[in-house]
Amino acid sequence: MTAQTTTASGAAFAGVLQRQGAAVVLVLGIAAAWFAFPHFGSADNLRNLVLQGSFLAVIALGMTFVIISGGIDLSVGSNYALGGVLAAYGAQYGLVVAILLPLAVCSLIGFVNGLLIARTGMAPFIVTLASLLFARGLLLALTAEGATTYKVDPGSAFLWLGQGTIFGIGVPVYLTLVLFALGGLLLRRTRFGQSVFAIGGAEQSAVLMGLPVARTKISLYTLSGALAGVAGILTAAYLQSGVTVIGVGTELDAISVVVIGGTLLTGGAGTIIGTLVGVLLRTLIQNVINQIGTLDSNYQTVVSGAFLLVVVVIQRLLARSRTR
Amino acid sequence: REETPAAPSNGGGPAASAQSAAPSADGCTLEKTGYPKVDLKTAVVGFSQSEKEANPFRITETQSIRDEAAKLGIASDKLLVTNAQSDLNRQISDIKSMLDRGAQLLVVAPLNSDGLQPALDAAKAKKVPVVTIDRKVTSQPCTDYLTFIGSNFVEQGQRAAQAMAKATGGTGKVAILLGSSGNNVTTDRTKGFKDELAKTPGLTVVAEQTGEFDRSKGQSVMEQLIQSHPDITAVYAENDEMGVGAVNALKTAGKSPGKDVKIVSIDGTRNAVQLIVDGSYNAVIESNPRFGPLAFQTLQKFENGEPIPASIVISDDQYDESNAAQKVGNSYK
Amino acid sequence: MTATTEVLTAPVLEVAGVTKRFPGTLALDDVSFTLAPGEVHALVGENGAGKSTLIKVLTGVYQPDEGELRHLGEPVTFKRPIDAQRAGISTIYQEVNLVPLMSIAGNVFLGREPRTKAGLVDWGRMYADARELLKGYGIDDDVKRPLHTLGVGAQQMVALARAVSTDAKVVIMDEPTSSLEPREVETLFEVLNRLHSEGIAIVYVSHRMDELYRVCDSVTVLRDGRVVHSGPLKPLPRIELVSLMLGREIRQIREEGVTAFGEEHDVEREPLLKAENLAGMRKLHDVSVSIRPGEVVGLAGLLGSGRSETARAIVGAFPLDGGSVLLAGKPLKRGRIKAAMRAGIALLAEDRKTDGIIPNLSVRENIVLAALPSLSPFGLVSKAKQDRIVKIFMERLRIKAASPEQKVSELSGGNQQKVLLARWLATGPKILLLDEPTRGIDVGAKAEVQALIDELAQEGLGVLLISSELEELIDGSDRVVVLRDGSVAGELTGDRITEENVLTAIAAESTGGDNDVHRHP
Amino acid sequence: MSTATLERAKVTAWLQNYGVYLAVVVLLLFNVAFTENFLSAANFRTQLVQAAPVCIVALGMALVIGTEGIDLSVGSVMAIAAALIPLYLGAGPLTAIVVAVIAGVVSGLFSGYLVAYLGIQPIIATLALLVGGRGLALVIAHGQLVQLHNHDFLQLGTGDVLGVPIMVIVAGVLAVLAGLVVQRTTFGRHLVAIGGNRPASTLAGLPVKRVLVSVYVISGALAAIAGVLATSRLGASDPSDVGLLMELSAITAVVVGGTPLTGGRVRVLGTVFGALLMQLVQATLIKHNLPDSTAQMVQAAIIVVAVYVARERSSR
Ligand SMILES: Nc1ncnc2c1ncn2[C@@H]1O[C@H](COP(=O)(O)OP(=O)(O)OP(=O)(O)O)[C@@H](O)[C@H]1O
Ligand SMILES: Nc1ncnc2c1ncn2[C@@H]1O[C@H](COP(=O)(O)OP(=O)(O)OP(=O)(O)O)[C@@H](O)[C@H]1O
Ligand SMILES: [Mg+2]
Ligand SMILES: [Mg+2]
Repeated sequence: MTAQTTTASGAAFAGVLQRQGAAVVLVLGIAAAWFAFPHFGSADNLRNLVLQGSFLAVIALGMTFVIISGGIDLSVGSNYALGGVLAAYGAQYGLVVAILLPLAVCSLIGFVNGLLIARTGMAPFIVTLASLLFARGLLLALTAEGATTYKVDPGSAFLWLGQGTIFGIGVPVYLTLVLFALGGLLLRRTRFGQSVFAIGGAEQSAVLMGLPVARTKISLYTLSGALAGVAGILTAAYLQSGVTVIGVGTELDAISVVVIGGTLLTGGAGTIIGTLVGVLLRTLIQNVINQIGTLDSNYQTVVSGAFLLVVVVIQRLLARSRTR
Repeated sequence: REETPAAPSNGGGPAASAQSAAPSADGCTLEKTGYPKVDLKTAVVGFSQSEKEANPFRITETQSIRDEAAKLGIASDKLLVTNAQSDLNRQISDIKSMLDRGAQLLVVAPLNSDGLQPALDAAKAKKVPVVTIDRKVTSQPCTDYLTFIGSNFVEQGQRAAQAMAKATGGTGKVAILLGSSGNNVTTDRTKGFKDELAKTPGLTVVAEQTGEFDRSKGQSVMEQLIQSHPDITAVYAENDEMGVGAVNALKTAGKSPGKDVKIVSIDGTRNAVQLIVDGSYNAVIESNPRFGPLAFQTLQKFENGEPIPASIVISDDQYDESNAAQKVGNSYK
Repeated sequence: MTATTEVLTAPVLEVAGVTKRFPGTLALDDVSFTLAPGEVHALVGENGAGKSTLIKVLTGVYQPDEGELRHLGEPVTFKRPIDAQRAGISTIYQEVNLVPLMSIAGNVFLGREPRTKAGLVDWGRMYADARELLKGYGIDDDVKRPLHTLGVGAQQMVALARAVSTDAKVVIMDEPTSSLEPREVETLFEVLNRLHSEGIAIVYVSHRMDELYRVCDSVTVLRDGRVVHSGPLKPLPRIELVSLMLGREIRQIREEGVTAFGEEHDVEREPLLKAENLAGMRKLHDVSVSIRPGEVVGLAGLLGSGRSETARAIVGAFPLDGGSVLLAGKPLKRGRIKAAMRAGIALLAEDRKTDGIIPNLSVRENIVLAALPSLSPFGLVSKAKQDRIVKIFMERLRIKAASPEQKVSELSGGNQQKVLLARWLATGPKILLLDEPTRGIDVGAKAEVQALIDELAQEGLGVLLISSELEELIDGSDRVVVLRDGSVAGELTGDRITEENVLTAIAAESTGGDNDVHRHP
Repeated sequence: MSTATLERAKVTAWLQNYGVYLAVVVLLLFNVAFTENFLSAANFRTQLVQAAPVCIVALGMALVIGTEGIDLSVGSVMAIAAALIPLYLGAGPLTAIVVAVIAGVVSGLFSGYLVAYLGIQPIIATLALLVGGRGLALVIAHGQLVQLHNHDFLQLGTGDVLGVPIMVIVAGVLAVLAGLVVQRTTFGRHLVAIGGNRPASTLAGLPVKRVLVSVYVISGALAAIAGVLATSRLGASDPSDVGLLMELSAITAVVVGGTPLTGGRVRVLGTVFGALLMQLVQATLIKHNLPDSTAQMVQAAIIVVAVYVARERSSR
């Protein structure tokens, strides 16, 4: 009996490691950085770290839902940039427009993604690749081929969303946490969330079990679009302007943090909290690279690539040892 | 993709540190800002680079900062260097992180003219002067940042148009190879060029397509344009790389660049200037990336209490048939 | 079950003159079918007769090309499965259709999770309800575990529990027993009884005659997409039913017992394959099996006793911690499926959907897949050689397909099974491991497959037969090895192979907790 | 009525199979009618030469996608190949090319190993190389573009044989080879089987891991070849820009060409035409001098329409 319990707890431990592999790496990484770099643990640095991560986190939240459903959304980067431009543009007409305009447009793009994917059976990869182009094209059209940058009036209340702080910590961080909490609730505690898992796990079965597959997919991509829009709004408020050059390649960042967080790209399994950990890990790595300071910028990308690989390989090996 | 098409841009001035600081009566002084005085020799200096050092401009720029710091005797652990890998949020975070690590003076090569406000605010809060190089930010000089050192992109475009008028003799059909969309450098160089070109009625723009500051894209686009507009007699490329790409395309199509089709571009890289010498190129408006000496000089003056003008615009050099052979050594690679 | 009393109410479900075409196939041809309230209605026919297609028309998966669907007398169109479910029609499809990565409880309540007042999913209640519900189906595993950790049979029970617990007025079951154990079948019948007494109408598809006569009131026979008979079942002699299904004269159908196995084989030689002390992954503890050339060895056991794992372990598809497999005295390298295959061992896996067919590929390509290297000199595919093989096996196994180029996923379940059997026979194996080879195969074809097994054994092949149908196992095997909880619990030879003996060996000492093997700590 | 639905099914099936070819023809006709100076040998030559690298990469991508995988690393592999060329050009063009292709093979081995033996999902395994690979190329090249002067090497990109550009010949030969591999070899049939159902293929005794690794190796090698050709055409090794976003172009070509991302099917000719279609679209947009914004939106629309027509019901 005792022998059994030990193996049982051993297996459970391996299970925790696998599911929380990224979290373990994160904790170890933070600890190491804390000791190695004198400035790492400073309040300013930590504040900076979480604030920087919050924009990507919001995008990755939507991506998590999409990936759990077995899909992928490549349009988030462009959509994010578009959201930022629209928010800055809308800020001329007041706070409400600054928030609702980008939300509406980005959600609409997500909605169309979802519609095409759910109703025509086209592959998400290619549909969202097309809307990546579309959203970027729209952004350029709105800004005279990128020549116009809309500025937010420095006195605008809108700026608080990006630049305000509560207890010294940036407003975007709080908003991100709130969104993640809601996201967790949505994924774990609603029928919608259960449908998402079911669609990702076995779409055909989900159809036969009478789940509203098409509707769920459409909602998912709309959600992802909307969250990219939210990230755009926060960024516009943070940067005080609708910067046209952001968001290039952000979709790949979002996908990698979601995967680092332990969500299966094949769908059917994943966690919101894992994504948060993934975002923090990525930010941590960038911060550490800065702290080291001597790394040639070309080496930095080699290191990021290698790091991504190491985390994924470790996770994979842990997962294997668990099923053994 | 984190490799945004490199935008070897701007900045400028003839080689080394020659400058023509626009003199200004009441510049920004240490007193005015109320910043503490620091000694450049012992201070912690931060340099935030915007993009990977993967093109001549960025390589030379970063190297120039490092070299000058070494020359001034700044210890290597006192010079903090970060690279934002073309990610604006990351550049803000980089700057904040350097401030956090005790940077007392900052040199920033902004990724974009807009959007660095949070980083500048952080520097202001810590009373750290910021010199922006190569690209101007749209914030308030002296309050948000100390000064901008670099060239005027609009003016570069204008001068390219003048060079074009000279090379073509004032008549011709012009194709423009634009830089990356959404980039301020592209916007300014296009605006300057077109406005100035309007003064020469004989020159008309027949096509403008983006070559994304990239040689191979420039080449591909040019190949297409040669087919659809065989009457093109001049090409304005918004950086040298695209210009060189256009030369390749023209050669492959059996035309002789520099003669049948005139080529003018901006940057001043060795490859382009050498092509002028070889006779396949017509003019290059220079953008000099060697900001190191000037940046540190400016900071030194500021700490000395001297007034610093809001922007230090460098009079760009220019290469054409008349001087390329002598000056090719000034170009950078 | 007693025949329903004449009720004057409208039929719960009715199709009139339904036609359904697929490219190259007329799957349903002017089919009419009526389901009276409270009756258990058998739907029978050969493989590919159109049973599953009819069911999918009833449940909104397919739209009929012609004809009408009526629910309680009212014409309806079910655009999607959910429409049918809303109308109180609940279905268990032929292939298990659940979400493997999701918890057992999650699967049972998917789409109708119990909610708290705040509208959030109430996990506590859901787990409790699921536990309670599943007890009635013989599943007392931890309902929080992912579904895929259950065996196929148990998954089928979960699907059943799900279907029945939806307050359905009609329950449709497409071959529910094909992956069930005798004991589970009993559980299923208990459930059926209960539903019946509650006045719920049931459509029941099965190829097992005994079951049909046990549970069904009426029958509709489909042949080649057409209804050839419809009426009460009990008055219809079994032989006549078979004759209706196959479309052959009664005379032609020899009624020689339920299976087509012949006499015992010559089994005196040395074992060709010896698997010794196999152990691994808490599923197998100590299993030793040997197979002689020309011998059919039956593997008996309860669900989860490790039969499939034993077969998989022999070919190297199941990770082992201990034990060895010897072929003709030479040890096989562990975990190398290809090596085992090259040595002449073939495994027909249990789950044809996930482990068998390559859905995108044609029937031809599926058949030649495993034999491809031997048919392809220098790695270049020879179509002529393929065609010969394909022709032989399509004829021999009577595979019903529009052409060899038809996608295998478009075949009926039973025909897919035959394609897989053909795949393995085409490799010319010395040892054939058959995990539920006749699952989902119709009576006619089943007899053929059984005769084939017999014939192969005569030719000197060693066969390991795993079957949930005891009759098949008992009639077909020269020797039966009984597994319990991943260990050999007994071995029966010759006359000792009787249903009673096998059941005794299976059940001995399994006083409760025999599902423990399912449980991962 | 039902005959009508059958007719429609036939039309759909026809479009599914021949949609790309039709689209290419339509676009050609459009250009002949509305684009100045379109009908000239030089113009067709330009289009074919420009399409060649994408086409070559897309062939490898199609094989990878056939196994239900994806290879995001192709652009970076091109960059690595480009970075290596100037280092070995001194030893002759052949050596340089061989070294570059070996680098592609090694990258492929690396991704293939991660996918086949460690079971890491293709998109993420190759994403790591996409991120790190270009960095590596830049490290090799010290971030510098290097002008090349070796005449023989430059011939690859600019020369021709019997009036056909060498690049086009290479792409054509590779396409024919790819077609033969897929249709006529056991390797090709194994590949689609693995993409169709991997566990079943494993149980059928197919050399699953070996096939997977080989597929990534082929993709890597083809990407390297494309990198060599692009470098030669440019007359310079430009690791920072060569092959940028190539993964997306190649995937688009493959999918537009009718190969589903769900694996189990490879359409080689479709892929070639997919690459041609995207090339023609771009050419048309440039020749009509549309601004970047419009060009991107039009491309998006064309991709959606082309894939809609060629789609098979699939979930991803
Ligand atoms: N999606 C499809 N596309 C093309 N043909 C199909 C499709 N589904 C079924 N068919 C064909 O329709 C016919 C009837 O198939 P169905 O699955 O209904 O048979 P079944 O009676 O359920 O057989 P089994 O007992 O083997 O399950 C078969 O010939 C089959 O090949
Ligand atoms: N780790 C595993 N990997 C792959 N397949 C597994 C694994 N564990 C169980 N299975 C599969 O689950 C199915 C059912 O296993 P179970 O424990 O019920 O064995 P069984 O005695 O063969 O029972 P039955 O075949 O009657 O369902 C088998 O097909 C088995 O191969
Ligand atoms: Mg069926
Ligand atoms: Mg089994």
